[in-house]
Amino acid sequence: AYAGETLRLAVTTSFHNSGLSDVLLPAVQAETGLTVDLLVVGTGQALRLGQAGDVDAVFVHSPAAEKAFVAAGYAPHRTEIMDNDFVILGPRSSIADVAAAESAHQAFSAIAAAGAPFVSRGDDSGTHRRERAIWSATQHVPDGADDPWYREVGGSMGATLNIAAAMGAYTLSDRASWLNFANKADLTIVFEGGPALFNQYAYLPISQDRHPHVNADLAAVLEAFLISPEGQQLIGAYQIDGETPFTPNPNLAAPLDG
Amino acid sequence: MEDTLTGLVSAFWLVVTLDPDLMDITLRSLQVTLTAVAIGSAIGMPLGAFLAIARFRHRRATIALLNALMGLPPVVVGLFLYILLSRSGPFGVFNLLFTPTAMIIAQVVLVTPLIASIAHQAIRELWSEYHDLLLSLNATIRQRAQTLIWDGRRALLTAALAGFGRAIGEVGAIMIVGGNIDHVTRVLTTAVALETSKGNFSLALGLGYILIALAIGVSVVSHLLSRTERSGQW
Amino acid sequence: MEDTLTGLVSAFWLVVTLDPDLMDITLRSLQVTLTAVAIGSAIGMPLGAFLAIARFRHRRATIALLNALMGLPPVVVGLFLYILLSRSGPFGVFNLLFTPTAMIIAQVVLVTPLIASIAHQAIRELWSEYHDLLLSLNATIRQRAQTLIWDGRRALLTAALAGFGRAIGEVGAIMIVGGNIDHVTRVLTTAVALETSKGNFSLALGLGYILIALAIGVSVVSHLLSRTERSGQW
Amino acid sequence: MVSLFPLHIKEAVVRAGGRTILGPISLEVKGHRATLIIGPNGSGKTTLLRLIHGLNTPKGGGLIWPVSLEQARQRQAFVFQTPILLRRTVIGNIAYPLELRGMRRSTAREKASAWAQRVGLSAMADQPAAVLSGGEKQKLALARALIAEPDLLLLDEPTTNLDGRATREIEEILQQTAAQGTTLLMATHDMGQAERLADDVIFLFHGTVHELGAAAQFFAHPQTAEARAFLKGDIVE
Amino acid sequence: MVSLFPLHIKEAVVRAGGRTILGPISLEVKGHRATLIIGPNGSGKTTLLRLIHGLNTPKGGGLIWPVSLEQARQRQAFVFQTPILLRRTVIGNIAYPLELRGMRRSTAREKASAWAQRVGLSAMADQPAAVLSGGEKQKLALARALIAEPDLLLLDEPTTNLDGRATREIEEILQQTAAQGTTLLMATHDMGQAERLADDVIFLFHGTVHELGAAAQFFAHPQTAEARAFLKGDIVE
Ligand SMILES: Nc1ncnc2c1ncn2[C@@H]1O[C@H](COP(=O)(O)OP(=O)(O)OP(=O)(O)O)[C@@H](O)[C@H]1O
Ligand SMILES: Nc1ncnc2c1ncn2[C@@H]1O[C@H](COP(=O)(O)OP(=O)(O)OP(=O)(O)O)[C@@H](O)[C@H]1O
Ligand SMILES: [Mg+2]
Ligand SMILES: [Mg+2]
Repeated sequence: AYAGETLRLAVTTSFHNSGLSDVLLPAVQAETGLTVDLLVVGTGQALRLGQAGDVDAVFVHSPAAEKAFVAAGYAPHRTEIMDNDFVILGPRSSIADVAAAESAHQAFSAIAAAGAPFVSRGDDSGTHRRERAIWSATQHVPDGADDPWYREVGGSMGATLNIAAAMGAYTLSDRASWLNFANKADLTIVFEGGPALFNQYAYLPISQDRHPHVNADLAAVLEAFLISPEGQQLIGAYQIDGETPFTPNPNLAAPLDG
Repeated sequence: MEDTLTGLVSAFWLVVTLDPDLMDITLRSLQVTLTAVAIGSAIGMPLGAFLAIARFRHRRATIALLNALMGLPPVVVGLFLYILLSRSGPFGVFNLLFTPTAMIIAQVVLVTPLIASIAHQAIRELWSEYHDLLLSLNATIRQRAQTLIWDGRRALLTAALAGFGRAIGEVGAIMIVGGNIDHVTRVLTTAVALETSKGNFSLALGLGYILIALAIGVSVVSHLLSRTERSGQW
Repeated sequence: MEDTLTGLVSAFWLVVTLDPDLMDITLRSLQVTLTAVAIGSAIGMPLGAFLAIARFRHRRATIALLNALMGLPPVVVGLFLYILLSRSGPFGVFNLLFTPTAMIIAQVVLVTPLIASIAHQAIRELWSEYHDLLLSLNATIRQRAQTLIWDGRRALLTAALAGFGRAIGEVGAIMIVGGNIDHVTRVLTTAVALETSKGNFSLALGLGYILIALAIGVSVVSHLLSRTERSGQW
Repeated sequence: MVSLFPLHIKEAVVRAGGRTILGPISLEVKGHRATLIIGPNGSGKTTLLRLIHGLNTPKGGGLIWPVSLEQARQRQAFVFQTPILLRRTVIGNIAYPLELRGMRRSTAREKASAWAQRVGLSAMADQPAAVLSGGEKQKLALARALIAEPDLLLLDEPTTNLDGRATREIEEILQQTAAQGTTLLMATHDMGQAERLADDVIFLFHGTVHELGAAAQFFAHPQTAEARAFLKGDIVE
Repeated sequence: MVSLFPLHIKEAVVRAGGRTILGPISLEVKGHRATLIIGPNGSGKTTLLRLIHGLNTPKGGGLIWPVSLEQARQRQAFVFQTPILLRRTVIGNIAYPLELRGMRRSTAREKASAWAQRVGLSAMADQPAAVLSGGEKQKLALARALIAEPDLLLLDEPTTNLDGRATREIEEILQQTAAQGTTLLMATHDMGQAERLADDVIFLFHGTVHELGAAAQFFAHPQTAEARAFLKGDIVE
């Protein structure tokens, strides 16, 4: 139907590194004929691209920033498409005693207590904001200046993982990026689960009132596909070596059951 | 460490199997870079010649500035162009953002000062040799520049190759204005960056090797061309 | 568009308030780059001179290769060094990864071929002028190189500045081997890249302006220095 | 076409390296004559020729041409003391001035071959100029100057590397050129040559005109002690 | 120290630009004498001097020195037809050969000033060599060659730009140098100079030795028609 038409979508590196896009986009193409040009950038940059109207939609995972974005009128609405979870990664030969931890912030406290090296994205991305949120729940919120073990690397998810792998350091990553990451070296998941690590992905079409030239129809087409049963089904079925990192949005699935 | 070898292997296979994606990004790399270098030379060499020939106030300052511009940070150039080309920017209407054209513009900005600086330095030498003669023969500024560029072409080869080298390996600027969109603006360097961030080192290195091979190929060819007509001089 | 101006403002404030973080990364940028350029010149200029003087088999091939190496893609260099320096790599024991030293190494790799190529081209000219005399006086290869580098120092300034330009604006390699770690390996270019990915375009541009100002400063100073002792020649 | 002459030089001074290397000089250069400039090394012969040609700008005083300055520039040619060769073939070098004037390349190269012939360079017409022998380079420089058919030809010791015969032949060419109305202004250290070619003589000494006049007169009875000494090849203090 | 002489040149041939520009040449150069090389432009004088100095490598045949090759190289100096100047001051140029031999800079410069004095360049000792006049450049080149106190001094038309007096003075210096045992091998187009300086003469013609012998003999009774014609400044075919 939309053969030959292209839509520009800005996504975060963590989403792209997960590899899901390599499954979804061909499906979109097959289903609707629509070609999606992906721009893989930091969360902040993705939202800026949206603000400027350089993309037709953004796909990010930073609820607070997204709501502000909608409030500012850059997007008519935000649609929660799916979620996955963050995991705390660390060296196998565990330096800090995180095994005992019951919650993410306990795990972080253990790392801080051990003064074990921790690599932070430090780039204001969804992942980074989440990490800071968890730290704020601990007694001591670290800061690269006074805590030598706390390293703010200011890079993409992939760059951060590469650094953590090379330093044998702890870090926070979304599960999908981790599963899809090839250079795992000595790293492994040292803590997972719990509400604190819930990671919500949302889709925001750019407002046509603000930017008449943006392709709202195509954006709507893509949105429709993402929330459609087959879209949701694809997301839920996506596997990386045996694991299914993403959970479709249950609120969307619900009516289908009823 | 074995990545460095598996990289060679994957490079080898990509090449022998004429992997379509590889061909696509390789050709785009060449097309973007060669265009940028051509434009950069067309601007930079006459500019360098002019700066060697002409005497005007603040000439030395201009040259110092030109040399400084060799240090233009790609990321900043990319960001600046992004703002200009963005839909909400002054040139938004042309819809150039995230196109190869935008990447060419970025590279032209980056290579022109480099080419001009090296050209200026090379031509200054030749000019000190030709100066009295060209003045005596009343050559116009334009004729002087033409003569110096033509007779100094072997030295200018280095300038062009330096420009090519800078452009072919550049990633910071074209990543921002090109967006590294698959099948649209993805080139070898951005692909390498992407694979690196995925931790696929062997593929990243493989693409890197191909990139380097490309650079070597271009350099060797240009040398052979310039050699076929080299004079009895050193 | 207003980012470009607010960028100027933020740059202004960062500078006048002597923002400690800014000072930190600016000094690191200078330290890393100047060290790399110094080493690169110490290797590249004699190498360039040698390639101009010596006659050996495959000499032209060597020069073509050297010129090609100007196109070494920073990302690939960074990745390669990452593999060599990482714990599991051959040089892991030295623990150099994510240190300024690693960044210096990366930049040396990047600037040396550029400096050597430009130096070679400049010195080749001078060599064709001095050739008969130096042979007649039985100057050793070493003495020839010294004489050519010394008498050609003004032309070599361009080579050094080109190297500086390439290094000061480079981000691809140092991002990988340095890791852009706050307070440890963050420099101006990596900071710009970070702010860009954060979407803080005005701050990114502000830092960029400071970077450019830095490059201009260095270029102007070197020109003034070389001018204070310039001969009666052109 | 209005004549370039007489050229008046008024109180011209050339300074370089922090000292006065020529002048103050005042003299009149007449047209259609051969004026020879002689004087010890460093006396300012080259500087005077360059001054007239416009390559050195006077610090004080100046030149007065009967025509516009660029007119004057257009109608001169200069043979430098050390030939300046373009990195081209012999023909490429000789044809260059014509190409600058927009002459079609083929025509220019034809004329150039004719001149190469005339100065005896045909044998090496397509060699790169860089490989010529010393004398051959001087011949090339002369051909390149003559091909432009200037009204004023300035020559700075143009035959120093030529053998006896070549010198004689070039002198003949110069005399023919003069006969066709070209004014010659030539520096030389070869007094024989000066006597053979000169109508007038300018004797430069320490950067100033020490004596000048008709050649016959000058060589027969030099007025100043310095000129006498110089002609005898004696110490000139 | 073993003498450099006699030097034997056997069937030496120099080719360039696809043709033979010198030779085959066979001759013996005797020590402690002044041998003058004369011949028309392009006859091969410069090439022969460069061949002996080792700047041109023979295609066939070669040179036989009584000493090792690098010995021979060490003990020669060359004055080029067009002076090659280092981009340094006059003193810096003259002192350079001594510095290459590891002499202390200050000592080298003292000796250099002495030589600048001797050839009459003291006035411009600290000027960049580039600004010297034509004759001054030749004087500089001579001083730079003589300062190394070579056993064999090769001179390629070294006085062409010198005035009469300077020529005479340089010739005196050369004669003194010869008297101190330095062997001179010099190309010139100035037959008067040749007669004044020569013990032996080599007459080159079309790249081969056409006639050679004792100077007095040669100038009094040249054997070949070409030599006679050349001395008369006649057409040599
Ligand atoms: N740019 C300069 N700076 C300093 N001194 C200079 C410069 N140019 C020329 N001179 C000096 O001016 C004097 C005159 O130079 P000029 O070349 O006119 O002499 P000349 O008469 O041509 O000598 P020659 O017969 O050797 O060619 C020389 O002593 C020279 O050293
Ligand atoms: N590299 C070269 N390639 C081609 N021809 C050359 C080369 N070098 C010299 N020749 C030719 O060889 C011939 C001899 O040159 P050479 O310089 O020895 O002559 P010469 O006797 O010194 O003449 P002059 O008296 O003019 O200095 C000249 O005709 C010159 O054109
Ligand atoms: Mg002169
Ligand atoms: Mg010669």
